[in-house]
Formats: sequence, C-alpha cells, structure tokens
Amino acid sequence: MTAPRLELSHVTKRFGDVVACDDVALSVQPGEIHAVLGENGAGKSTLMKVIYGALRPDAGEMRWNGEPVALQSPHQARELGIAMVFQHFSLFDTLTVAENVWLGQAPGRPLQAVREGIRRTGETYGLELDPERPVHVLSVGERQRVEIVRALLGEPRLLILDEPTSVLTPQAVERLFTTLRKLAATGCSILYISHKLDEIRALCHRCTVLRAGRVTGTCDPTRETNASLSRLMIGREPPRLTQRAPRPGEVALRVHDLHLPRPDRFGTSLAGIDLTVRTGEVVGIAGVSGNGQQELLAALSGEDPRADAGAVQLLGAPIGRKGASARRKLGLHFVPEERLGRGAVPTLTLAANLLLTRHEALRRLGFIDRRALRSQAEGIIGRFRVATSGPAAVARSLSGGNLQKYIVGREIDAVPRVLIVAQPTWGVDVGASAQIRAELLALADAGCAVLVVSEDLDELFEISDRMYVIARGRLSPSIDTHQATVEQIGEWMSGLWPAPAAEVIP
Amino acid sequence: MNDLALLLAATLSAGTPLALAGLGLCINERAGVVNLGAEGMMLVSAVTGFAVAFHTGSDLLGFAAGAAAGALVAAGFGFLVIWLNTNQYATGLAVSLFGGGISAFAGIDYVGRQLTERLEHAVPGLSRIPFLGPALFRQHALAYGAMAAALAIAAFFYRTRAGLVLRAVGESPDAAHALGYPVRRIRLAAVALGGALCGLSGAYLSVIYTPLWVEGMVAGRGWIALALTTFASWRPGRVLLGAYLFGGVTMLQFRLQAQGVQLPSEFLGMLPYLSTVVVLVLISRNPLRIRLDMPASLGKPFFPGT
Amino acid sequence: MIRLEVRSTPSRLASALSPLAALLFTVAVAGLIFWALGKDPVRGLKVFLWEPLHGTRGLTELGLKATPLTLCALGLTVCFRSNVWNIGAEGQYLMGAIGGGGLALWFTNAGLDVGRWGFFPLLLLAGALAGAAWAAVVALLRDRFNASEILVSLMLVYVANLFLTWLVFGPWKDPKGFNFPQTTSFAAFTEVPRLVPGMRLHLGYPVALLLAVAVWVFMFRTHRGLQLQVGGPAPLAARYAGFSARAALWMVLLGSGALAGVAGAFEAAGPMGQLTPHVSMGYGFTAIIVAFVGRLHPLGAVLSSLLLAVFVIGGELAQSRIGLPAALSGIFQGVLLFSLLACDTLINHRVRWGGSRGR
Amino acid sequence: MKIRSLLSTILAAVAALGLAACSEEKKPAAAPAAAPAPAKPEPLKIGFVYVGPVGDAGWTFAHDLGRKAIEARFGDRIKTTYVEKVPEGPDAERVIRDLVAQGNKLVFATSFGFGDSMAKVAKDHPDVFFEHATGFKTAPNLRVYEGRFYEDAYLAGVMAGLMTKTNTLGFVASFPIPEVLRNINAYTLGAQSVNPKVKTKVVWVSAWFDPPKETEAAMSLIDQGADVLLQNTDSTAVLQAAEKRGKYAFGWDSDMSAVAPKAHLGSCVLNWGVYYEKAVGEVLAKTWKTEETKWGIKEGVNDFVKIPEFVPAEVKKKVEEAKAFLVANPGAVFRGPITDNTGKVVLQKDQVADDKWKGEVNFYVKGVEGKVPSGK
Repeated sequence: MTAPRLELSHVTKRFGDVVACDDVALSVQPGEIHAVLGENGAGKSTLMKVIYGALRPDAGEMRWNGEPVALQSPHQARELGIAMVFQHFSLFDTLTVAENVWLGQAPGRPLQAVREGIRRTGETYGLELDPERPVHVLSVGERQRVEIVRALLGEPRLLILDEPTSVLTPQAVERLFTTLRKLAATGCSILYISHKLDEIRALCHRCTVLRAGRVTGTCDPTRETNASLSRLMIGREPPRLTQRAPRPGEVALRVHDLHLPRPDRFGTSLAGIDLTVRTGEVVGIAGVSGNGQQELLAALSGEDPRADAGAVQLLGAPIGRKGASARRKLGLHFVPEERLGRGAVPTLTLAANLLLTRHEALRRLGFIDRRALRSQAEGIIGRFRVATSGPAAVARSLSGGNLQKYIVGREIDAVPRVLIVAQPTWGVDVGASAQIRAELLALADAGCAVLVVSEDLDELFEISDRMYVIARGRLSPSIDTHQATVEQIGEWMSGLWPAPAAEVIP
Repeated sequence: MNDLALLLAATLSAGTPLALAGLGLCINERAGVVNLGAEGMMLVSAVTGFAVAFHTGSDLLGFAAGAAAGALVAAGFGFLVIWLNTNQYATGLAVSLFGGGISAFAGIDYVGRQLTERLEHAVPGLSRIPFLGPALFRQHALAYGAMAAALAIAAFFYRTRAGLVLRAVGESPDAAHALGYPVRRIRLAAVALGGALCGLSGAYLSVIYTPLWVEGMVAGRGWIALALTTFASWRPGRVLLGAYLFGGVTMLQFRLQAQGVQLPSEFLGMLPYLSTVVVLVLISRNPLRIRLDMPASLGKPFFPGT
Repeated sequence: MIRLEVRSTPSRLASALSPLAALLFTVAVAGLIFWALGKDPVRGLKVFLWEPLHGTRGLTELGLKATPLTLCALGLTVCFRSNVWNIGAEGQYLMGAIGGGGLALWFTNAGLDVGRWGFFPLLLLAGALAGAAWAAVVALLRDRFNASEILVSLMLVYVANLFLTWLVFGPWKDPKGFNFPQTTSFAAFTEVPRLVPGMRLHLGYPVALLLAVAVWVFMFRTHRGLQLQVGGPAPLAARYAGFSARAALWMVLLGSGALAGVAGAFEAAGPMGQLTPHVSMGYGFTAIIVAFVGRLHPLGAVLSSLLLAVFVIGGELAQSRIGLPAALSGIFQGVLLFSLLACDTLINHRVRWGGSRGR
Repeated sequence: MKIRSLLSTILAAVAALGLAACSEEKKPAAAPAAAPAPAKPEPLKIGFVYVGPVGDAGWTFAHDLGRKAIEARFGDRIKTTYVEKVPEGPDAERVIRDLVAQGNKLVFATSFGFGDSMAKVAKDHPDVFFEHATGFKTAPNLRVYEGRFYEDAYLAGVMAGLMTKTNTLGFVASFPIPEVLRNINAYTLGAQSVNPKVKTKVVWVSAWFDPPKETEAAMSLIDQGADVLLQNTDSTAVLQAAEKRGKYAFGWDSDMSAVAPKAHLGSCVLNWGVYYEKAVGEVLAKTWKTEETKWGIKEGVNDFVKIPEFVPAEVKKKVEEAKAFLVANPGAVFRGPITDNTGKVVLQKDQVADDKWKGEVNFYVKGVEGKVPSGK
C-alpha cells in the first residue's frame, strides 16, 4: 500500500489558554473523500488551516506522500498541491472572476492563461463562469464556483472544502457532489468538513470525528447511522424537540406587496413580498443567503424605513415608515444575524448592551439607573443560563453561543408581540442551539408571533409551523411544514415555485 | 494668450507637489491604510531634503534623502498601525504633530540658508515653441516626473499582478490573508512607498519650488493631497488632474490680486480651501460611486486570522 | 519577534498604567534629547516639567493655558468616541473668539454696561453659538453630501483664520489704533471675572471643570451619551437599536463646536481683552493630543490638558532659562502621543514572545 | 522588544534629523578655573522677546544681530537672554513676566503684537525698563522705537524706476498696516521721482514669513509684467524667484546680495545695534527716559546698501544723490503734493508729513494699482 496522501499525527494548536486541536491524528488516501465531522467549535477549521499552512501547529507532525513537511504559508501548501475552499469566501468583490482566480495562482502565470484555465476547468467539471464578470454581481453559488475553480486550477492533489453546502440549494449540493466525485476519480484527495450527517453519509468514503479538539473516532460513514455519528460528534443522542400543536391566533405581522429598490449596488431589490405571521405560530423563511434576506429583515425591523407605510403592518397598524426603536415600542423585536457589532456592542458590558433595545432601567431625562440595569442583566443571565462572569463582562468576552443566548434572551425577556430572528443558531454549539430553539417555541406558545429567517433547512423544518422561501428578492407562497419536502423547498430556493393562486391569508 | 501660458506653467509648477503627495497617498489608501500624517511626513522630508541638498550641493541627493526620510517616517507609522493596530486616524495625527515638531527642531540651522544658484528649467527645443513652450515645457524635471509617476502607478494598479495584489489587500485583507498573501508586509510596503512619494513632494518644495527651508512650509498641502485622493476616487490619473486644479486655484488668487480684483486678499486666500470643500462635496455626494471605488478596508484595522 | 493576541477583556491594569508608561517614555526621550544637546538632563527636565508648577503665578498661568485646551478637548473627546473626526476645533475656536469678541466689541462701542456678571452669560452664549454654527457647516456637508468631516473641518480652519484676519484688518479695526490689526480694547465689564487677585486665571477654568463633569455624566450616565458611543465602535448596532447616526453626528459636532467656541470667547474676553490675529496658539490642534492623552475620557482631558500646558509653558521656560530651541515642545507632544498609542495596544492585546509566528 | 523597536525608530529619526543639525552647536565652554574674581557690579540683565526664529534671515535675525552688537560693545557689564518664536497674544505676557522674574531690568520686545502685554507688565514693574519696537503705547517705563524703513524703500524705488524696462514694479506685501503701506508708497514715489511712467502692482500674502507663498506671489507679479520687485516679507524667496526668472529684486531687512547675484539691486538693511547701544547706555548711565524714537538712514538704523557692479554709474549716482538728500532731510520721503490713486490730494504742496500722518496711512499713492485691502 502506498503512503497516504496526507498524514497527521499528534497535532496540537493552542490559542492562548484554549486548546483548539489536541493531539489530532488524521490520514487521507489518494482519491479518498474524507469527512471531518464535528460541531461548531470542535476545531475543524483550525485543523484545516494548519493543513493549509495558514496556521502553524504548536506540536505534531504532518507527512505529505510519506515525507514530513512543515508548512510556513499557504503558498507553500499550494506548491505541494493542497488547495482550500473557505466557508467564508476569500473573494474580492470589485475584482473580476479572472482576477480573483489569478490571485490564487502561483506568480508568473499570465492572466490570459488563467482565463483559458477557467474555461477549461468549467467544461471539465460543469462549473461554468464568465471570467470577465465582477464578483459582486455573482450569486452565492456562483461565488463558490469561483472558489472551487480557483482551487482546481492549481491541479491540487488534496482539496479542502470547509462547510461548502451551507450556502447551496439542495439541487446545487447534488451538482457539487457530482463534481467532487469526478475529481476524486482522478486521484485527488478531498477533505470534506461538515456537520451535516446526511451529506457525509452520501458522499464520503471515510470520516474522522472531532469533539472539543480531540479525535473521538474514525469510521466508514456509509455504514453508520445519523444517530451513531451524532453520538461520536456530541457524545450523546441529539436532543429532540417535543412536537407541538400550533394554535394560530390573529394576524400579528403582515407584509403586503412590499417593493424596495436595493439600497446599493451590492444588495438585492425586494419585489412584491407578501407575508403574514399570526400570534402563536412560528413561521420560517428559507433561502440561500444573498437572496434578499438582509433587505427584508431591515425593512421589517425598521433599520430600513423606506417601505410604504402600509406595506408593513403590525397588529393592523401601518409601520413601514417607522424606525427601529418606534417599532420596538409597539412590540416588534428583532434578533439580527451578527451577534458582535450588531446585536451587541463588543466593547460594552452585557448590562450596557441591554440599553440597545431595553429601556426599563432608564429614569427621567434618560439618566441610567445602574443598579436596576445590573439586576435586569443578572435576571436574563440567570433565566437563559448564560455562562459569563456577570453583567460587567464585555460582550466580546463571551463565546458565540452564550452571547446568542443573551441576545435572544434580551429580546424574549421584553415579552414581544412579534419576534423576528435571523439565523438563531448559526455557529452555535448543539446544546445552546437546542435551548434557543426551545425558547422560541415556548415564546410562540405564549402567544407571540415568531418569524425565523434561516439558511439552515434542518432548523426550519424542526421549529417552524409554516415556511416561505425567498429567492432573488421575491417570496414564495407559504407552505405548511408537515406538507413540505426538502426537495420541494430546494426547488423553490432556485425561484421555481408555482405561480400564486390569488393569495389567501391562511 | 501669453498670460494664459504663464498661468498654465504656474499651475503645473504649483500642482506638482500636490500630485506627488496625492499619488503617494493613493497607493497607501489602495492598500487600505489612511495616513493623516502626510503633512508631517512632508515637513520632515522637506527639511531633510533641503539639508542634504545644502551640504552636498546636489538636488538629486536631496530628493533621495527626502524620499528616504518620508519612507522612514511612514514606516514608523506603518509599524504602529499595522503591527500594533493603533487607530489609523489618531496615529496619523500624531505623525503630523510630531513631524511638525521634529522638522522645526532639526531645521533650526537651516532657516534662512540658501541653496546654490537656482535656474529656470526648460526642456531643450520644446520650450521655444510659442505658447506651448512657456506653458508646458519650462518645468523642473520632477514636474514631468509626477506625470510619469501617475502613468506608472496607473499601469501598476491595472496592468500588473503586484498592483492587483495591492488592490486586493485594500479590498479585503482577510481574503488576501486567507490566500496566503503577507497582508501586513504588503501594507507596510505600500505605506513606505506612499511615504517616499510624499517625501519627494516635501523635498521638491524645499529644494526646487521655494527653495528654502522654513518651519511649517508645507502649509496644508499634505491635507489637500489627502483630499485629492477622495476627489480622484483613488485613481492616479484623476489625482494628477485634481492636483493641477488645486494648483491652478492657488495661483489664481495671486493672479487676481495682481490684476487688481476688488476683493479683500483674505477672501481670495480662502479660495483654495473653499474649492477643496466644494469639490469634496460634489464628489462625495454620490455614495454609490465612492463605494465602488473606495478600497473597502480603508482605515480599518486588520487582525490576521486565528 | 513579538506577537499580539487580542484579549477577550481589556486589561484594567494596562489601562491604568499605559498613560504613565507613555509619560515616562516621553520623559526619557526628553532627557536623552537634552543630553544629546549638551544640556544637563536633570536641570532640563526640572525646568521643563517642574518650574511651570512653581508658585501661585505658575499654577494660575497653568490653569489659564489649560482652559482653552480643556474646553476644546472635551468636545473632541465626545466626537472621537462617536467616530466623528472633527479635527477643525481650531476653526470653531476662532469663530467662538470672533463671536464672543464681537459681542464684547459691540457692547463696548455701544457703551452698554451690563456689568461683569450680566455680560458673562452673554459671552458664553455668543461663543457657543458661533462655534456651533461653524461646526454645523461640517455637520451639514457630512450629513447631506457625505463629505469627509476630517477634511472639511480642517479646511474651515484656514477659512476661519482668514476671516478673522479680514475682520481685524478691516471692518473691526480700531479706528484709533494707528491702522494696526486689532480691535478697540474691550470695556472692563466684558472681561471674564478673574479668580485670584493680580493673576490672569479667570472664571473660565472652573466653568471648564464643571463642563468636564457634565460631559462625564452625560456620556456615562445617560442614554443619549451611550447612544453616541455606540455609533463609533459598532455602527450596525446603532442602526439595529434605532439610534440615529444623523442625530449623533449633529449632536457631537454642534456640542464640540460650542465648547471650542466658548474656549475662543473666553480667550478673547479673558487674557486678550481685544481681538487680534493672534487669538489662538493652535489650541484646537493641541486639543487633539489632549483628547487622546486623556484616553477620550472627559476627566482624563482635564488632567492631560494640564500636562500639555506644562509642556508648552515648560518649553518657553526652557528657552529663556537654558537656551533650548522652541521646537522641542512640539516633539515632546508628538512622542507622548505616539508612545501612548503604542502603550494602548497593551490594553486590548496580550504580547507573546518567541517564535516567528506573526506575519 | 516592542518598546525597544519603537524607541529605536524614534531615535533613528531624531539621530538622522535632529542631531545632524545640531552637531554643530558648540558645547558649553568649560567653567574657568575657580580663580577668586574681584567683586564686580552685577551685570545688567537684558531680555529680548522675538516674534520669529532667530534664523529667519530677516526681521528677528536683524534684531539678534543688534543683541550681539551690544554684547560685543558692553562685554560683561551686561547679560542678554532671548526667547524666540513668542506668539503675539496672551502668551507674550507670561514670557515677559518670566523674563522680569529672572531679574532682567531691560526688556526689548520686537514686534507690534507684544504692545499690550508689555504695557500690562510694565505697569506692575516700575523698576524695569521696557522697549517696544514698532509700537505706539508708552508709559513712564515703556518707550517705543522704530526705523524709517520707508527711506530704504524710497531708495529702492529710485533704483527700480531707473532699472525697469516694463515700467511695472512689483511689491510682495504682508499685511495692510501703515508701515507696509508707507513702504509701498515710498517705493512708488521713489521710482516716480526718476521715471513718472512707473506703476506698481501689489500682491498681499497675509504673512510675514511664508516662502512658498512669497514665491508664488512673486511669480504672479512677474507673469503680470513686473520686472523689479520689492517685498515687505522676511525671506529671500522673492529675490530667488526674480533670479530664476531673470528679473530684479532687492534684499529686505538684511544683506541678501549673496542669494541672487544677478537679480540683486541692493539691500534694505536694518542695524538695530545702533539703537540698542543707545538704550543700554542710557540704562547704565541712569539717563533712560520715555520717548518715541524713529531713526533712519541718518542715524544708521536702516540703510540701502550693496548696489552691485553691473548697475550703470549714472543710476548709482542718482541713488546716492537721493540718499544724501534723505540724510540731510530725514523722513522727507513724504512731501507734498501727494495724491492717492483715486486722485484725492492727501498731502498739500510743500507740506512734510508728520508722525500722525505717517501713522495713519491707509491709501495707495498715485501709480499703485488696486485698492488697499480692507481700506475704507
């Protein structure tokens, strides 16, 4: 048997006091599609950056085709034949596709050759791209294609893909898998990072599971079940949500024929959006990112008050022109996708961050009652089990999951009439995700109208009663979750939903 | 007609220091770094360039020393903002203040000193063409150097891979870092190169333009050069154009006075500053345009990923 | 090589020590420079840093010098915290001097004696309005046309300066002043009341201190103050919360303009007693350093303005006592600001040694 | 390491710039061996307050030469101190007070803007003598002194009137105060005394010392046809601009003949030492009393010197004649009839201007183009 394409042993990487990778071993054969499975924060991305030369390990050894190597930089990794497609694209918006690809190539290759290469690779693997288009006009899927083409042009022997499907429709995922299988057949090894068990079982030959920086097992995923993989990944059965019977009440939030031109060249225009959310129900909006979610959320939250007054109605009152704090006063609360910098000010304390959306601790003339503020913060920390040193901790000192619990808690604690949540569990560990989802359901049961916008289909299927799909700034008709299938929603995510028969308020 | 030619010539000459500094700052900002210390760098270079030219009798050495001094100060600034992640605005202001102080201090012995005889410059042959000769071809070599630099920098930005890398770093340092480009070193190089051009501009002021050293002689040109980069939406050709526009307005105020225009000289003196504001307003009015041209990471610190 | 790691929580110790370390470093550099110039560093430092604190006159002069610095820096502190880069406090100061001085001139010429305590509030108001109006131009151009406040405010400094020059050489020139560039001396009742007999320190300083406390309360104890500080580090959070960025822009610019204007009015009707082209010693620019050295904290600004006043007065004394060049003072200010910025890195970062890991 | 590299960066800058410039500075002389000196009277301590840097080659430089002259003349009977670059305004008062506090018994302040500060300190210190250049406020222990600079400007004008080919003179002016307006008018009157066709163009730069602006102003004047320039600013920039463009110009405040050998037609120089010797002598002799001194060519406070070889002999002769006339008739530059450039008679025939007239000049004489800025 030949030496493995890549072999890691005893790799350890620390950040300050945190051990991100602890004594990790990993081995990938030529032509093998190897999954690295783990939940958020398990150390997958750190490990990949070590392999790609972007980070240097504190200890351990890496062998490439049997030879020990110590990578100093991604350039060196690329010279060896290692390529990587990042979860957060490393693309330059104002440059063209060809220029973006060019920047990923070794120096000395003329731009013209790169253009040729893009065309050729596109034909071989079904990844068509126009080299002269600037990246900012591309869809998310196309952008990923740029990333993959850039990686493939270097004729890699090992391709690393970090959560590649989180931005794709189910159909696009299938296409990607076809490409990857083709690639593997040519002898290229693939490291496939994901926390989506179905995908791993469908695509990968082998799987290494990470938990809290350590390897908890290596297996053949085709022989495992979701449950067994999940046990390896989180150490126990995945938490189950109790099924609930929705009791929809009156219409709390109503959007009618909302049109909004895009705020800038990089955005998406909204066209003819119709949407209703009733009290007591959880409504989901699915869609690939960049299809107008940000714009719709801004129009709903009041951050973008350009809509016609009547296009957005809260409990019958037109609020399209009201600002965020005015809508909040009427009972519409919002949890944004970005926790640090938007949902919370990184440099302010947890207590002070309450004042972004909560005014209970304010006295006459806007003076702050610091004692009241503190106890209010302590209440939320306690009720939502936020792990922190206390209300005086600055927001950026919290882990992603704990900060998300705090922010969601802050809004739930306000007893909203309507709560809009974007990506409630994005980048949050499994335990916190389950807690946040349960809290959202409890809130709906208590009579609040909950609207969840997410790119995670599993999550939406799990918690929402009805679903809409957003694609290219338009919204699909609503569909009851128990009637919907992943395939159907996937098709809708490409904008292919049946023309609405005269919309009836459900 | 002749008068117009002379005004054109004066405009070219007054615009040259602005153009050189503006081009330097343009390189800085394309890499994502705002250096508000331009004024200070130019002062330090002006005194260094003057001192070297004074002692060696060579303008060329003076320019070299000025450029080196500018690059050195810029590198110090770069170290602070790129490695220590200090606030770019605050650090730039510190450079301006410090540069003003240290140049005054270092220049004490050079105040009132003279360089060797200064001659009118002319391009042989071409300078005798009627109208065009006096208008365009009686400038110091650096005036043409500034034009050449604008062309060269434009070619660098839009025709070379290194220029593309520079723009990429300014557009998204995180992406460039992920691709393995040494973002900090590239930024430092851009900052130093920008400093060198600002330095050249300072040396041109003290060695050719005035030619004298006196405290604070840059007199706001560094700030106007900063305004130029926005005005030009970070394009070298437009920087050049803007520099001549401002140079022209500066000369125009004296011209109007000498022609006996009945406006208090103080109001004429406001012209360059007011026109800067007006142009800024006209340019910035359209945020869309700015956004497409502006390096997206401008002024933002970069933390290499963990 | 060294490597910086972001601290999850800013270090309180580093935060407290950083200004001290920066000051010590500056003093060390100053000593080195004295030594390099062939002067006794100990005597040099004593003249520079200690002599200005000497005696009643020394202390009152220090307060007098610190008054405009404190006022200008207070406004800038709020501005910079909310990410509005007003570096034209100098221009707002000059307009304040024109407003306050103009009012004093008008009352003087009209012979309208309203008494010292009657005039003082009017002076305050005139200075504040004039300074705020000048800053309003910046706010307007930023708000309506998105024009960089850095450049606009700076350009307006030059304009204000020329405007003042025009006034004192032209319409406001003292008709009995032999055509020299100055206004008539203001009537006695327009003078800012003095605090210590025989000394020039005036009521402006306690007013500045009171304002510092007021700004502190506003920034750290009111919702408005918090709103201003969110827009700087986290503009998206401000939008999310519904805090108006426009309101913040106008508020901090008008506020800082008013404070700088008051400083100018105090100077014109205080130690000057008339308007001349020389009403400012660059206070608006020095205040930028003051604001940063004061850690963008209003009470810090009080302390750092005293420190900078020591530098300026010390610089003069160092000239006449030991023959050091005047430019030194500027160098020390620059070094102080540099070293402070560098030291501040330690507040939010941890320094790690060894291994060439940083790139 | 971080601190050290920062330190080295700064030190490198200091070393490269600062020390290089200062290395020439002489180290303080070693103290003489401690020989018991005979009891001597305390030297008279004299303080100078300068508005500019001592190295400006112009105004402050000239005053500092005067200071050095009295040091040479009076030796260890006096001890002088100076403070340079003192801003005109409230800071001056503190500097003057500090000089007094250090025991200076005679204080010279060399700029107009120090007047009020001086008057305030003088009131508090009747035992100290104060001397204010170019001022007008006096007190029992405060007096003013000034030169008759317009005499130099007049002589420069005579020279210019004879040397101009375009009959257009240029004047780079600082601020429209009487002193400067007198110089512009004297320059024009001098030129017209030998060449009635001459007219003068004026450009204001709103600064005493701003070489880049002075250069730009000079270039503009040359572009407009002026071929002999005079300036009332302190740098050599105008002279250098003229040299570069092959025109003529003059030195101002100090001998600038070396700067521009081809353009230089003479220098209007100041020699404050003459006055300072008188003042110090009076204090030492205890005969000091308040007065207003306005000295000129006759007394030697100012002069027009260094007429170059290439100037035709008859031109030189005319200038010498004019100078001899001014020595015989001090201040006679402004003698009626003088009309301003709107045609109004401002001085009747055969009348000689008195100090009040000269102190209130606020117009251009006939032949100067334009209008006095901010004039009424």
